[in-house]
Amino acid sequence: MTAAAKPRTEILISGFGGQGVIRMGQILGLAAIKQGHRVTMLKSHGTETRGGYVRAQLVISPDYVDSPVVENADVFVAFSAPAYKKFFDHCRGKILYDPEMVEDVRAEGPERHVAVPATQLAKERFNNVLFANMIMLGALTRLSGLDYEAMKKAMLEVIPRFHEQNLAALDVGYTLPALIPA
Amino acid sequence: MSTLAPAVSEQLVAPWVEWARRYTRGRRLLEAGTYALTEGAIAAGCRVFAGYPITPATDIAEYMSKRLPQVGGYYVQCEDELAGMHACAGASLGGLKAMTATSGPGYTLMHDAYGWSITNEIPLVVVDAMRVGPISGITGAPGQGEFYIARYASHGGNFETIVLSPSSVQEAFWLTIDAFNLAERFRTPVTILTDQVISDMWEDLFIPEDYDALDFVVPRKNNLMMPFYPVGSADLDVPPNVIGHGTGVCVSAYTHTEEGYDIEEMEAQWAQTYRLINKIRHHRDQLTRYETVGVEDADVIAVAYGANARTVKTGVLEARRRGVRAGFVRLITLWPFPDELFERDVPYVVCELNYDGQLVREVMRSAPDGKKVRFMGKSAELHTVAEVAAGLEGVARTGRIPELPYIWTEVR
Amino acid sequence: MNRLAKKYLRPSQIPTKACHGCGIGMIENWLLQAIDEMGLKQDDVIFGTGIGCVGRQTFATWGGDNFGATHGRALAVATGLKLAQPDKKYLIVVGDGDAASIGTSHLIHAARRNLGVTVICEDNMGYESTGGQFSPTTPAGYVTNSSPYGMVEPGFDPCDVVKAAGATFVAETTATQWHQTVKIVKKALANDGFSFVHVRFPCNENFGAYALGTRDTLKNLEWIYEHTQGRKADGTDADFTWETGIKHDASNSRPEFSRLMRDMNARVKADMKAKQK
Amino acid sequence: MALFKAEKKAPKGPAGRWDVVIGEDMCKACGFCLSVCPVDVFAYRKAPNKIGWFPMYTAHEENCIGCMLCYQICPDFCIDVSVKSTAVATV
Repeated sequence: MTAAAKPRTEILISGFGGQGVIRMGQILGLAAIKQGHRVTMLKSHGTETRGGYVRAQLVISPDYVDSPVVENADVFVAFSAPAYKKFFDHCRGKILYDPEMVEDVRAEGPERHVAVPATQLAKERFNNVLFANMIMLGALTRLSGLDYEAMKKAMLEVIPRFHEQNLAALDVGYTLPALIPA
Repeated sequence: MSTLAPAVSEQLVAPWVEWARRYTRGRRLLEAGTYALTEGAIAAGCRVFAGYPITPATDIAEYMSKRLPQVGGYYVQCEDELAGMHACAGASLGGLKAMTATSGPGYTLMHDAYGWSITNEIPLVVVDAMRVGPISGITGAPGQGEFYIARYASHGGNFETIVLSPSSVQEAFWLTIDAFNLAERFRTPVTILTDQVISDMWEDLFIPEDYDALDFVVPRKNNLMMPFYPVGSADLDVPPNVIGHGTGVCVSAYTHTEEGYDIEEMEAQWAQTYRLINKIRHHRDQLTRYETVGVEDADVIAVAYGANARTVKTGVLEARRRGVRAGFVRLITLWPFPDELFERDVPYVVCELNYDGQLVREVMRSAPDGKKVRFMGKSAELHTVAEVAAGLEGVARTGRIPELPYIWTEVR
Repeated sequence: MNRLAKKYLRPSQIPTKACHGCGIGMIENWLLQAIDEMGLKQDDVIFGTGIGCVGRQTFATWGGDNFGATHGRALAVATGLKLAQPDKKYLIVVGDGDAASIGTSHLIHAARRNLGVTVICEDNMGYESTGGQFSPTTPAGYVTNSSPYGMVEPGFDPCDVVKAAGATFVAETTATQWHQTVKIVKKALANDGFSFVHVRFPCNENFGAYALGTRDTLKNLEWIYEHTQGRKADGTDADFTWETGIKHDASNSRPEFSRLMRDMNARVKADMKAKQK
Repeated sequence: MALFKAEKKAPKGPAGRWDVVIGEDMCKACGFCLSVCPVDVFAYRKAPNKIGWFPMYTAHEENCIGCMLCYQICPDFCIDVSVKSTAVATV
C-alpha cells in the first residue's frame, strides 16, 4: 500500500430494515472485488432487525482504503424519507431515490436527483416489493457506468434463491428508459 | 481524495507482510471481520471454540459452529463466559488449540480464567470485540475502553500480557494466525483487541487456498515429561504440558513449584513471577508490530489503533495536503507497549474512542516529553477525517487542539 | 502408607495439608479402592479439583494428571478437556462451595450435557478453609461464623438439582459409609455420562467447633453417623436425617457429551464427502 | 447405637494372623483407628512425630482380627493391614 493519491468512490445506501440495503451493498462490493478493486462496507442499523434504519457505506478504490467512512458520497441511494433527510448532507454527488418512499425532495441540486420508481416497478412487474433493491441496483449500475456483467455474476453468488426474478429485476433497473442517455 | 506532493515513507512491521507476499493463491471475498477472525483461527489450527454469544462477537461463534465440525473441531456454547474461557483452557491443556470471542461485558467475566491460563502457561486466543461502554453501552457502536483491562486482564498482578489489535478485515485474518503463533510460542493467552467496526465491517478479504500448506503456522507441540517448566529459565521452547498422557501434570491456581505443586514460599513466588513477566519482557523484539507513515520528518504525530486508525490515517494525509508535516503511528501490538515508537521529541496527538483517555497515558509515559502529548477522545463513533486534520493542524500551528464538538482533550 | 496410596498417590504430597480428623482423606482412600477394584491405572484417570478445603487437600495427591481450577470452575475446565481427551476417566473432586454455590451453573450444565465425568462433591457443610462460614448445604439453624444466630436461609440438596438437570447417576453417602461409598463410586465411574456423588464429611476445626461445639474428632464423626442413621447413640431421633444411597441411576441411558460431538463431526464430514462426489 | 466402641472385646477367631503397619510419620492422631477398632490393637506414642502429632502405633498386633475398619477410616492413608506372610504359609 502507498500513501499516494488514490481515487476513491463513496457510495451510501440507506433505507428501512428489510429492504435489502445490505444485500445491495454486498453485491456491489463483490462485483468491485471481482474486478480487482479494494472495497470496504460499513453497515449500521438501529437495534431492531426490521423497521429501523439501515445504512451501508461503501468505499471502492483501486488501492487499500484508509478511512472506511463515507463523508462525501459520490452516490447516495435513499430508500426511505428518514434516510434521505438524515444523510442528505453526506452526499456531494448523485442521489437515487425511490419516489414512493421519498416524497419531499429538497429544492437544491435538482440535477443531482434521480428518481427510480423501484418499489412501484417491483409491485407492477413482480408483485413483490422485495425486488425493489435489485431494480435500484440495476439503475445504479447504469448510472455509474459499472460493469453490468460483473454485477450479474456477483448477484448470483450472493443471493441464494430466485435467481431468474432477481436477474429480471436487475434488468428492469438497468434498462430504465429515463436513465439511458438520449 | 488527497494529492501528496512528496512521497511519504510508509512502514508496516508485521510478519504477515511476508506471509501475504508468499501466499497469493486463494480466494478474494467480501466478508466481515468476524469471518476473517474465524477463518484465521481455523487456518492457525484452532479446533475448539467455547464461548457465549455477545454482540458484536456473536458472528464469530456462529461461523465457528459451522466451520469447526467441518475440520473435526468442537464448538461449545457455554453457560457463561467464565465457563467459555475455562473450557478453552481445558481443551488447550488437553492438546487442542482453542479460542474464545467476546465483547466487553463478557471479557470482564473472563479474568478468572485469564489469570489461570497465564499462571499455568496455557496457550489460547481471546477475541474481544470492543463496544462503547460503560457496561452494556451500545451494542452496535465501537469503543476502545478495554486497552488497560486487556493489559491487566486478571487480578493479583505479576504477569505480562500480549495484546494485538487489527485495523482491517484482511489484517484480522493474518493477525489471528499470528496470535495463535505467539500463544504457542510464549505459552500464554493472547488477546485480540478488536472493535465493533472491524468485526462488523465487510471488506475485501484474501484467503489462501490451502491452510495445511501455511508453513508459518506454529504447530502444537506437547511436553510429555515433568517438570512443568524449568525453573528460572526463560526457555520459551518448552512446549505446553498436556494432560492425558500420564505424565503427572499438575495445573494449579496457586503459586506453584516447577512441578506444578502449590506452595507458599516466597522463593517459588519470585521464580514464577520472574518467568511469567520476563518471558514476555525479554522478547519484545519478537512481539512488536506496528505501522508508521512519515514519522521521520513529522512535526506532529497522530497515534491510533484499531478501526479508528483508518480515519486517523486519512486525516494525517489530509493534514499533509494542507501543508502540515504530520506523521502517523498505528499500534498493532498494544501490549507489551512499544515504547520505542515514541522516541522522537515532537507533539503526539492520541486519537482513541473513549473520553477517559487510556492509550494517551501510555504515550505520555513513553514520549520524551509527556507534556507535549495531546488527547483527542471521541465516544461511540470514529473520528472524522476533518476532525483529525483540524486537530493536527491546530497542534502544529498553535500547539493546541481547537475546540471541536464531541472531542474531549482533557486528560487528568 | 497404605497399599493403594503407594500405588496411586504421590509420596511427596502425603501427608496432605488436611487438618487432623478431616474426612477428605478418608473419602479419597475410598475413591482409590473404587479405582483399584475397577482395574484402572494411574494414566486412566484425570483428577480435577477446585479451591477450598477439598481442592487444596486433594490437589496433586493423585499420581496421574491433575488440575486445580479456580473456584467453582473445575467442571468448566473438564468440559474442554473431555473434548480433547475423551477416553479418560475424570474424577472431579470438589467441595460444597465449588459444586453447590460458586460453580452451580457449571454443575447444572455439565449434567444437562451429560458430560462424561464423575463429580465427587465432598461436603463439609460450610466454607471451612476461609474460617467456617455457612454454605448452601449448611443445615438450617446451625451456627457458623457467618450465621452467628443460626443459619436462617434454607439450604438445597445438590442431588436434586443435578437430577433435575439431567445427570445420569446421582447418589449420596456420608463419611461413615465406606463400603457403600466404594460401591457407589464404582457405579458412578462405570457410567459413561455425568455422575454425581454427594459425600458429607466432618470438619473439626470450624463446622465442628462452631456448629457442634467441639473439636473432638470422634464426636464430630459420631455426629455424622447419627444423622446418617437418623438416631442418636442414646436411641432418640436425630434432628434430621440425610437420605443416603443411590438416588437416580440411569447409567449409560443417553449419549455422553463428547460422544455426541464426535458423532456430529463424523456426520458433517460424511455429508461433505457426499456433496463433493 | 454408636459408631465407636468404648469397650474393647477380647479377640476371637482368626486373631494373630495380621500385619498392622502404621506410617507413624504421616499420622495426625485423629484417634479414629483406635476408636473404631473392636479389639485392642492401637495406642498413642508418648513422643511426637516429625509433623508434631503424638502418633498412633500398633501396640497389640496379636489382637488384630483383620476387620479392616482402621484401614477404611484412616484419613491420612497411614494404616495398612495385611495377612502375615507366616500365617499365609500355615493356611
